[in-house]
Amino acid sequence: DTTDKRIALSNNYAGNSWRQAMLESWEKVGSKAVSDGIVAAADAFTTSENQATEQAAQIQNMILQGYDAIVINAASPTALNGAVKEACDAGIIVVSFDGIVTEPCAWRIAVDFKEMGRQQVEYLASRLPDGGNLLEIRGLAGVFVDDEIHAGIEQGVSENASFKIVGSVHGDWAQDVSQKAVAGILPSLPEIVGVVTQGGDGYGAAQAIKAAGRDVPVIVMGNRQDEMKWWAEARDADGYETLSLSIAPGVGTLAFWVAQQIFDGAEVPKDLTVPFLKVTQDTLDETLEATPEGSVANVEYSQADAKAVISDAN
Amino acid sequence: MNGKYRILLPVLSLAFLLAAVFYLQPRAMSYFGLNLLFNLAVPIALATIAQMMIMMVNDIDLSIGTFVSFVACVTATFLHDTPVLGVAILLAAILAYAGLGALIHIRQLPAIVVTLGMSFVWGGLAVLLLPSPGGTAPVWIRSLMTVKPPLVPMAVVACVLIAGISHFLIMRSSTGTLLRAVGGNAQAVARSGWSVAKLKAGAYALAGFFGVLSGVCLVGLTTSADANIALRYTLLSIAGVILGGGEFTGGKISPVGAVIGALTLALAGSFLSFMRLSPDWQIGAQGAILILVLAVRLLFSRRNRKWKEAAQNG
Amino acid sequence: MPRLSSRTRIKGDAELQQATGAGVSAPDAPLVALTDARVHFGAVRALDGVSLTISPGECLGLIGHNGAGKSTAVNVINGGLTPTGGQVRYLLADGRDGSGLADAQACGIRSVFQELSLCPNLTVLESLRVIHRDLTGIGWRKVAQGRIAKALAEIFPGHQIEPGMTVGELTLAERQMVEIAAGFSDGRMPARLVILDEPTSSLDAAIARQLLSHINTFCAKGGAVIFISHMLGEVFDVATRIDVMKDGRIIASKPTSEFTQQGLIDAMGHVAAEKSAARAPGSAKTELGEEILKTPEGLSARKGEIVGLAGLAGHGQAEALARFYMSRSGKLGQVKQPEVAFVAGDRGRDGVMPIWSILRNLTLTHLPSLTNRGLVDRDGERRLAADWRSRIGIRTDNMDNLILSLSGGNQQKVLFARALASSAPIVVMDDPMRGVDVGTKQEAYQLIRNEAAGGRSFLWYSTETEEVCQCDRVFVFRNGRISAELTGDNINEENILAASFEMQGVGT
Amino acid sequence: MDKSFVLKLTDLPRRPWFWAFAASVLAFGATTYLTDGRGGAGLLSAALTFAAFSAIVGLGQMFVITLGPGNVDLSIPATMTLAATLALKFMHGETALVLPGLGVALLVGLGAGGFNYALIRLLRIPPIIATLSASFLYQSLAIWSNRGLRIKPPEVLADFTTGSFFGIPNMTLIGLLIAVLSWIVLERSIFGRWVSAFGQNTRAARLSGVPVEVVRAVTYISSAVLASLTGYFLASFSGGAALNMGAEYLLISIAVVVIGGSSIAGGNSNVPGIWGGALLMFLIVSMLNSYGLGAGVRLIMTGTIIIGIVAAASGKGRAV
Ligand SMILES: Nc1ncnc2c1ncn2[C@@H]1O[C@H](COP(=O)(O)OP(=O)(O)OP(=O)(O)O)[C@@H](O)[C@H]1O
Ligand SMILES: Nc1ncnc2c1ncn2[C@@H]1O[C@H](COP(=O)(O)OP(=O)(O)OP(=O)(O)O)[C@@H](O)[C@H]1O
Ligand SMILES: [Mg+2]
Ligand SMILES: [Mg+2]
Repeated sequence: DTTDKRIALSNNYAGNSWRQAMLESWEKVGSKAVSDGIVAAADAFTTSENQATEQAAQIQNMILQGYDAIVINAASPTALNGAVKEACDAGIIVVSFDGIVTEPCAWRIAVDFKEMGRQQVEYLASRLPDGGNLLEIRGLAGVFVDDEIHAGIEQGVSENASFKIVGSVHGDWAQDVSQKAVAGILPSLPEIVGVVTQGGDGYGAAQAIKAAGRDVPVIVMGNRQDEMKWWAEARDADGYETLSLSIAPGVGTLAFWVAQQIFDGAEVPKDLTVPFLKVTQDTLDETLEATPEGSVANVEYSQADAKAVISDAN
Repeated sequence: MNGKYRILLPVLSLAFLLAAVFYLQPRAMSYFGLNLLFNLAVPIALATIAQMMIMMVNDIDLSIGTFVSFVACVTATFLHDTPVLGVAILLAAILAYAGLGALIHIRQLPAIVVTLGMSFVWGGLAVLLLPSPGGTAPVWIRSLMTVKPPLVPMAVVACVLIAGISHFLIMRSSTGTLLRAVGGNAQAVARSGWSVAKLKAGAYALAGFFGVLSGVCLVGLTTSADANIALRYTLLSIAGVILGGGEFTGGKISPVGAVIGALTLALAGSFLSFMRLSPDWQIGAQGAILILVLAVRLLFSRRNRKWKEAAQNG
Repeated sequence: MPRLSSRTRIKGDAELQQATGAGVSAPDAPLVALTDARVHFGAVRALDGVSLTISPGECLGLIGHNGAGKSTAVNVINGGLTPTGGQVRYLLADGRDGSGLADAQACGIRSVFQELSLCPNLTVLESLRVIHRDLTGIGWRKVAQGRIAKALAEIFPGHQIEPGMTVGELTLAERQMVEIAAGFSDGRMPARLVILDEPTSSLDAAIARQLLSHINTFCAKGGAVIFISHMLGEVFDVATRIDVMKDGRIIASKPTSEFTQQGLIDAMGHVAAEKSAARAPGSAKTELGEEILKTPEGLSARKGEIVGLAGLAGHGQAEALARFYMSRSGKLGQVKQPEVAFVAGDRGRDGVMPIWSILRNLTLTHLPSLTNRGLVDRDGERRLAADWRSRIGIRTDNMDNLILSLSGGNQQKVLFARALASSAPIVVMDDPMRGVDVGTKQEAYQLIRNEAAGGRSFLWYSTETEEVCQCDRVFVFRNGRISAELTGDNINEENILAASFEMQGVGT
Repeated sequence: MDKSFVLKLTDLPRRPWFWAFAASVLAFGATTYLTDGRGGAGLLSAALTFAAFSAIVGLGQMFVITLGPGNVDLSIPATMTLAATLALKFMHGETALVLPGLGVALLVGLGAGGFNYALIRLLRIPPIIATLSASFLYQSLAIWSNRGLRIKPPEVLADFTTGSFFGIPNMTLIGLLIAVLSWIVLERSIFGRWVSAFGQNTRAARLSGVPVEVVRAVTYISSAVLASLTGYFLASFSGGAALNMGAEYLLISIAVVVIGGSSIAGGNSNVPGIWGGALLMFLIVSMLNSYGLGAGVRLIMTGTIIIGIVAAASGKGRAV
């Protein structure tokens, strides 16, 4: 019985559409669970700046507030370990997702970011057997996800020797920053056949490449609605083909149900993996249909989904 | 504002916020609770003292946040793996700070620009050290930060120590008096035969020293580091000095006030957590509470208004 | 009050011409010897071959017009400025010769600068730490407190300054007192030569008197003083020898007894303006127009009237002026037709725009009237500045030079021109003659009288009784309030003093 | 060639803006050197476009910084985001609403600037903290109003912002126009004098009849309005407003002001230098990216170059 359990979401950043979709999914699923009497509370907390120190303080406050479980999307995989340990010591269940924490006492719902990077190159190899030059758009320097996806891309390139990364810029996962960075490096680049990305930056890259008067190469997208819309238009115009992949913001709701299941007495292993959300040429139209304008492709999880994920892992 | 009011106001704001927090969350009123409320304020207090050293000589340091991040990265890597090398790097960083102070004075450079430039440099060095979050806190600092003294929690003891030592150093000692004199009227100090370049280098070195302490303490709390871990400290530290009754020019600073200002800022965050606002407004509320706390100063300055100030403000 | 006549001996002007560089007769070995010192700032020859010596027991009065080079000479003597040519030598306590700032300090040379040089954020006792290098270690505060308290009590008996007070909260006069006391205070190396650059400019008469008598005792005990002032009476009172400077040179150097005041003024190079005939109060009154200002605390003035604010320094005169000024300015509508203009006394704090040229500093207040749709008429601006430069005699070769390259007195003239160039019917002056030389003062008085005759009203706060006595009406302040309003023949030193001190019981 | 011209040439390095432009030219040369001159035109056009955004916000920041120590507008990114979000939401992609949308953006700027000023004036909060706190409020407003959804700009507006006129990007033209206007205001108008007087000695300015509060209000409002304008154009340029769209303009706006040679001590501003600084900030990153340097090295070099330029340009101030 979990009716008296209180669950809190500790979120470190709210400044983009992905995080907003995540908060919305949480709100939807959480408030439903509360009104259904499954849990007593599902409150969301957001720090004003994307900072591990601030999030650590936030977690400490949650301990004081007496939450039974804390679901975390962490600013740093390790810098919160001190606070997470304190929470565990206070008998609190800690479940991390997307930005996971390495502290052993916490559960992790991980996305294989490295695999995400590798699959991009794999896809390009299937599309462009002759290989060619690639442009890489990275995220924010010094952040765990950026490093993981980058490592995956490197691995992909080493597996497919016909590809070569000729340029790399940091787009901070933002369309305007990527657009600027790509516009700055393009003039010095030879012809490129593909752009590997980290999500939230494909549209900006496309804009910059178009502005430079070059043919638009295969840009791997990151599930943003504007990217997919651009892709659909380009497909209708001249049969443009690509792949889009990213983690679904709704994975937060999976973490919510996992926490609930742990209270319910389910045997949950510490490490769970969720697949990332992939949009292909075939699923483009239906995904686009289901995504609100300006938002991100999303799936929300139910209690049943969570049970399935847990039993798969066991 | 004259000397008496300068310290009274921060004390009152802190007391008021503390009362509000205790009211909202009585559990905070314990050894354990106080420690959770304040332990992450210790590195902020140290960074605020560092910023205060710079503001004392009429400059401002926009790089303190990245500097503390850099120190944190060094602490979690070199200081842990090869302590001797780690200590040498940190000493060199303090020397670099001293050098900057001298350079700024001798070449008459605007400190805000030089430190802005340095913020890129420290940030770059941090990214080179730890491209991805990680590292491990040296055991001694971890145990120092988690020590449980009798009666009063470590966080409170540390803050009192920081305030006391820096007060003695800056407000009571003869060297501190000279350093403040540089902020009050550098020309007069030079006329009396002192080398202002040396004094400024000294103030900057002190800033570097407290910045190093801040980074080391931070890693002690978080157990690991990343390149972006303390970026927020730049603005927090400036706000802390001002909240503590310091001013941007004229060498008017108060170390005790600065520590209290840092604590107030940390407490404001907790206060908001305990209010359980909607996530949409959580960020805005941080701004609102800063405005509120600072607006209280008005009551005091009104009462203590002289025409000098009237002329300044019209 | 020092009376000139008691000391003045009438001598022929011819005697003044025998200018010599070195001291007339040095009783002991000189503390400082300046030989042929030259300081050039670009084209400006601030010092153009100055030689002087000063020996124990001497009080050297240094006078000269604004920009004559007095302050520069001080900076050379105290080691702060290395001359571009010539030599400075100090006689160290151990008999050696020395040079440079460190040796100057070791020799016991102390300076009180023209521009205040305390740190406003420090307390009075902490200020001493900046000057006295030996104040270190445990208990330094006690020592510093003892030294400054002793010096203050010795020089300014009856003062109200606590060593724990913050300098920024003291009045201008109190700050000046602290600086002077610090200059004379005990230290590891006792003060042997104290240089005072216009120390009395912001002190009221009574306190200035205390200082003068302290200088006399100090010199009698074997100390040496260099005393710079534009108040010739003071110089005559304390100096044993007077050096007259003009355009970077010493043009006369003789024992005080051999000078006359008129002779000095002539030597300084000004056309001696005869002390203007006293105003006939009766006739002046009739010319005055209707009352154009009245403040809540009781200040009032009529069109064309010169109203003086008197009383001891720091008794609320400056505040009353500022309050009045603030209430009548600052709105956008008052920009083109200002109701009131301001002449600052504390230049650095209230007047000067430090990174601007003389030109821009001068035109600031009047500029809105020289604009067309918000754009500045730059030729008109130049004409205005050129006009005022010649009217008020600003000593510079180019109005595009930085304002800070002017001597203190010339900066003050620029501030005068700034206010008078505007069309404001009321001009507020906060002790505007601070640091202005005698000749210029006479020109300024004339200017003010002409403007008043033209219908402008003046509110004039001055620490000089003699200036206040030139006004049509005088309000005497005590403890922030008006204690007396004097008009006509009632305006005289006795009445002003009576109203300043009444019930205060500190007759000094 | 007369003597005065020669004199002027040798005088150039003493102009505060000279070093920013010189360094920009070097960075441009170094980047195109990599491709043996190919892509020069493309790089120049990209630099001119993106520098325009930095230049416009930089001009606003410059007005504020000229007011003297402690004056800086930290709310620029949030104001950009809020203005862009509200304007794009209002226009909802409809061509007819392009101009009213601009009006909405400008109103947001007016409101934000006015609010910033009110905090500074009425509550006496130091500007750095007032604008920082206000920026949190604007950020919340932007989140609340649109929850981070990216709405597309009207087609015409998108085309205009990405288009060019006789080979010069439209954004560059707008940026230059605003720069020229700012130059006239600062160098030739009475308001410019007042801003400079305020920055040097506020008290003395007040006592000389300068309406200091009007000056301060107008300055903070201009900064916010220019930020809103930039937000409006930038969102249209990059295909929609995002919650984090202004983030990088915080440091950039300050950096271009100081690299451009404006004295941070206040009272001395420098319009041409803003464009120099803006071009440099773009070209440095392009150059370092093109040479394939990692993020760490890139940051270190950016910092070193900023310090280097300021050190080179420093010297005793000249009379103005
Ligand atoms: N730093 C400087 N740069 C350029 N010129 C200077 C500088 N300092 C002084 N001068 C010039 O040197 C000359 C002498 O100045 P100084 O301050 O010594 O005059 P003074 O006799 O003390 O005048 P006052 O009575 O007005 O104080 C003046 O013409 C002044 O303009
Ligand atoms: N012949 C003269 N021509 C012009 N002005 C003169 C002449 N003689 C003296 N003065 C001015 O008159 C004033 C007399 O100075 P002094 O300080 O001796 O007067 P005082 O009444 O004793 O002043 P205080 O009350 O400040 O001691 C000075 O301001 C001096 O500049
Ligand atoms: Mg002088
Ligand atoms: Mg006198």
